[in-house]
Amino acid sequence: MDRALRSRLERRFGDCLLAPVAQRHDQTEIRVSAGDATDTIRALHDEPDLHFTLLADLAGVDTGTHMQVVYHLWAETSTDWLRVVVDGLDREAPRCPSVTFLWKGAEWMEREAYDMFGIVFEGNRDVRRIYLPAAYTSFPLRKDFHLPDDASRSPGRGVRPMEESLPPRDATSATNLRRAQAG
Amino acid sequence: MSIPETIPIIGASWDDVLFVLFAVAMLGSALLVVTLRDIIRSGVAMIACFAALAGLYVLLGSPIMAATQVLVYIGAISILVLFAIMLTQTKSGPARLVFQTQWWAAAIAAVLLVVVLTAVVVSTDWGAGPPQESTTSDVARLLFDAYTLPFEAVSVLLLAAVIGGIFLAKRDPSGDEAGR
Amino acid sequence: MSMAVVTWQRLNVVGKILAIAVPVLIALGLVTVGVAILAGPFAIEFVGDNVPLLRFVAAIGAVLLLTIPTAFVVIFMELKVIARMNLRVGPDRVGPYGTAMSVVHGLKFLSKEDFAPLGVDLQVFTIAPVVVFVGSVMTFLVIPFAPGLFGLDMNVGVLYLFAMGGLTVVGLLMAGWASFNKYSLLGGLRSAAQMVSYEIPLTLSLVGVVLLAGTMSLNQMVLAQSGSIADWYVWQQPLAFVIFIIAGIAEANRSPFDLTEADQEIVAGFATEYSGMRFGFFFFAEYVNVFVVSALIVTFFLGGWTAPFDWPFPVAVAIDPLAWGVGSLVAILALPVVGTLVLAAPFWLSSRITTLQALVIGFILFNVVAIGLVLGWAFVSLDWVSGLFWFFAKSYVFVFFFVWLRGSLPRVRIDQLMGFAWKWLLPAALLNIFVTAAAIVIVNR
Amino acid sequence: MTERAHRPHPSLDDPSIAIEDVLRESIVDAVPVARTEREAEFYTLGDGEMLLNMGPQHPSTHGVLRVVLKLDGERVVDIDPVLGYLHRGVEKLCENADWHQAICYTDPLEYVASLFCEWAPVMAFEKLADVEVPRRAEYIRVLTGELNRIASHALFMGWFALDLGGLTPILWSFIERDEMMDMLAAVTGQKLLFNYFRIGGVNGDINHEFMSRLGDWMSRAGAQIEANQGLLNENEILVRRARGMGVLDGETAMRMAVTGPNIRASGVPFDIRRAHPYSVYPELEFDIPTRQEGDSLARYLLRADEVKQSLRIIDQCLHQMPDGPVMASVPRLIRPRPGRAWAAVEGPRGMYGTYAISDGTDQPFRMRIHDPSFVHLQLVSLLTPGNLIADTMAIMASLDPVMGGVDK
Repeated sequence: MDRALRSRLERRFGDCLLAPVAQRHDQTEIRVSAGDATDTIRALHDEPDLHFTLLADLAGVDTGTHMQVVYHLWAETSTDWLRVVVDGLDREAPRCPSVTFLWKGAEWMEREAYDMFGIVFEGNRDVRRIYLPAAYTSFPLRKDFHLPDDASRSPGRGVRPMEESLPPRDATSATNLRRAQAG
Repeated sequence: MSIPETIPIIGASWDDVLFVLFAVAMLGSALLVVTLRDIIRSGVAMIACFAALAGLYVLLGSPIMAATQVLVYIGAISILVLFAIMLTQTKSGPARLVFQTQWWAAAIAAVLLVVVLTAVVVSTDWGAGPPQESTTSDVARLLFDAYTLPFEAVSVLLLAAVIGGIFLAKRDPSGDEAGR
Repeated sequence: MSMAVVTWQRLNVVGKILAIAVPVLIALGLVTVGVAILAGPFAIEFVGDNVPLLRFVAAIGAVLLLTIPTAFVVIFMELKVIARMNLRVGPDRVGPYGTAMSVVHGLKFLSKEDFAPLGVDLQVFTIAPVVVFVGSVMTFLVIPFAPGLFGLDMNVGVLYLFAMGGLTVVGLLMAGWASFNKYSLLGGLRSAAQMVSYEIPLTLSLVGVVLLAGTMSLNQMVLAQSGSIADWYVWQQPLAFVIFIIAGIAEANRSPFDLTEADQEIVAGFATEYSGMRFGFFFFAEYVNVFVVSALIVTFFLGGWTAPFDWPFPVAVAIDPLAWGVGSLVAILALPVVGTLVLAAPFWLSSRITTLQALVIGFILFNVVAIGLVLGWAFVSLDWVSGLFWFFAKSYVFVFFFVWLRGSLPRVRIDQLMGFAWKWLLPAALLNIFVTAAAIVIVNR
Repeated sequence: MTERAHRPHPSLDDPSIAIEDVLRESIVDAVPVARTEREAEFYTLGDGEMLLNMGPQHPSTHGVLRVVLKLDGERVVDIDPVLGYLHRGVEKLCENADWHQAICYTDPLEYVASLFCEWAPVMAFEKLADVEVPRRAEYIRVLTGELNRIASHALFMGWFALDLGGLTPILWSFIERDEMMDMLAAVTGQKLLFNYFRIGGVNGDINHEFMSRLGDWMSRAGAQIEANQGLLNENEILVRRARGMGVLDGETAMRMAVTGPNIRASGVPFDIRRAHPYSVYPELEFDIPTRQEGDSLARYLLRADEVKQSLRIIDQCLHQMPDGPVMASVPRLIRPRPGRAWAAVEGPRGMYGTYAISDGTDQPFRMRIHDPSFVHLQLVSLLTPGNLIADTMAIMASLDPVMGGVDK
């Protein structure tokens, strides 16, 4: 735990932190709102006594009530990983400023967060789905997306929804079903 | 019993028959070159035309001309023509030639060509003797003895053409990364 | 009637086959003899009067047939040698040591569906492999395999070779265009650019040899090098030798210059859309080309079929069985039996082998010995056999060299390839011509 | 009933579609409707440019990557990688498994170096559950991990040569790698996906077979690796094709969030083993090799240097390894108190990280997996434009992406 980093962070960002600086093991965590995110991260990257030059990770999180974007940063000036949580994004239309102006390499990570959570990153010029097909409509890592065969959480508990669309028992192949539907 | 000099029923000699075959192949493929709608097929027909011409050279007793014909015209020139067509034509563009845009100019040129060719054919003395075997050394002797000056003049002309081609094709040096 | 049916039904399978085959064979034999008696004199006369024509036809047939085993051997070498270099085993199931693997490859191509994708230009697509195959097979026609064993002794043989080499490019370009695939198109364009560029140093590097030999006939060139190893042109034309090898590899589209089918870049180049026997033709042509380039290196620079030292043969071993008398002939007839028994004896004496096995081993050994003796006799007393031996021995050294290169080198890039041809090989070839011509003038003065 | 489902050509289904139409459709490059600014820019073709689709079935895309190349002749103008052909939704699967089960889902992410894929989540979970790992287990983790790093780098060198057209090195390096895989199989029980690291230690102590194989291999490893590299490092063609290709400077590398050998080849000595020490790496003595050139050749040679350092580490591990248990006492079913933890390890490709959130239940609430291949693949579109198609392979191979990790 890097106590000096904690005091530095409190001194610098004291008024825009949503929660007190949390420290556990080798990690220091700060929470900011989406409006302060750009300034905070730019300051963390640029200011010489912070100088968090390396973006270790960018993750989206769905807490069930709102969305978060979590950055993990590394700096030579500290022995801790710095975790920046951009908190309180609206679940219906999550929007977050992009950090691609600092780390161009965040582009794909932001695309992935969009693909999985639907978080739109403003300033990223290539926010489109990265893994899933373009015609896909849902965001699978959201908490209200249940796997089709997840019996314990599915709305139709105990029923495997994928089986419902199968043809009646006397039909032997999907072809017959199609033919029956057509004629 | 050796094979007769002439074909038994028709009475024509083998050479003549071969000549007619090659000539028909050559003229036919030449016609295909100008009538086919697909430009690549035209190119292939052109190669067939050159090949038939090489066959005619063999019949005339000049294998060196035939080999050179195949080497230069099929192996190099046709390839470059096809190469250029493939480079400039994209599959998304019009795949077929647009004909009949300058038909009157073409007609005039064709008529002129016919007149010139007729004049040449009529005025030439065709009473040449039987074809002679021309060997490599004969050709070489002619090239480096009697025709040295024209030969060198042609080479200078080709050199100039090459340099001119490079000059025209060369891009702006600032935007040119091909030289790396 | 019923007797015949009953007799027929009593026969077993072998008997039935024999019962049909023997009369047919006898009838065929009679017909053959009759035809030979009736038409034989005319045939002999015809052959005697038309030797050049028939020789030409036979040569073309032999060339076409010869390409098949050649390609099989080269493919097998490629499979096995590269496997050994990769510390693998390679093919080892089909035939002894996997030798029939390439034959099976050929059968596989034959049995595959002849498939043409949607959108190809079908006529051009179909002709292209044929053009490539013809281009590489026709080069066989002028290669002198042994004294007197060549298809055609052309006085413009060198020109003919390169003309046929140029024909290959046409086929590749046609394949690349007709396939309706961008990879194929890139492959075709690459092959055209590469082969047109490398043809120039390849041709120019031979000018020195032509100047030295004073002829363009391949047969005459080999004759000019006959003697011992010191007479080979490789000592007088070392630079041309190196240029010819490098340009020849590029001309045969072999690694490290196999850009036309660089699978890491453009999948299979011009051959991407080909399957079945159409692809087989490309495949065949490629390996025939490998052999042709090796054979040409040997012909131009390493004395062709001539032996590397002053060869005292052919030694005339006078064998005239008619003069030996009846006793000797009977002895010869008995030789197989005696030889088999003698060779089986040591195995029979060893306790672990049964009599039958010993006899089989003895028989095989006798055959090996007999074939070896016959080949040895042919080698010392027939000059074309020893010529063939030396020619193939030298050629396959270079085939091995090509395979070795493929096993050890990465591929060059297209601009490096072109730059190498135009900036290094072409000036070197021109320098070689200049030096050779100057040397000839000085020596002759 | 016996009639088989036969799918005729679409034009036969619908008489209004003529074959000509189908052909015309396939002639014109199917350009999707642009969704973003970047996509619109990419799919706008300039004069003489064409699109070339490469993959997902292509010999040199390291699995099932698909890239769309915008070409001007053979020169690459722009490149757009398309991912997702191997996407399995591992993060979602982990959220539906309990803490122990989640580890084995991460294992096949990067099948070339799977120990590192399990190391990062294991470390994160240990932080969440406040588990103290025995020192012997830490040494074993370092030992097996470095062995796996060498195995991964050996394979990289073979792939690199293969993508440049050399056939032999890949098979030689597979032989080399196979020896290490056999050793790891002796101790972990599996040859590819080890599933060896557990929360609180490792799955079993190293055994005699492992030690005897390792001792045998260590006695000749240095010379053997040198010999294998002799085939490549002194190869003029390989050096000429790799030198000056895809130059990445240190500043850009930082901005592209590059880690691992790729950033060290650009002159930035960033290595998590030193930059943010974990496990017993502070007690071990090793160097962090860097190179200044930042080109494909540097990335290749740097991995060769790293192999030597890994051999040093293995040697020290064998000498310093203490006795003791290899597993802390961790219950079968753990419920870490609510919290968040991030752990990162230095793998053969760069930083493997795991960000885990616990809500106090027996399943991860959210588990984020950071894979270096995913980040590094972005570099392809930065480094390749302006080069030839062949160089695309040289550059992509030198970045060493593994599609299992990229597509999660």
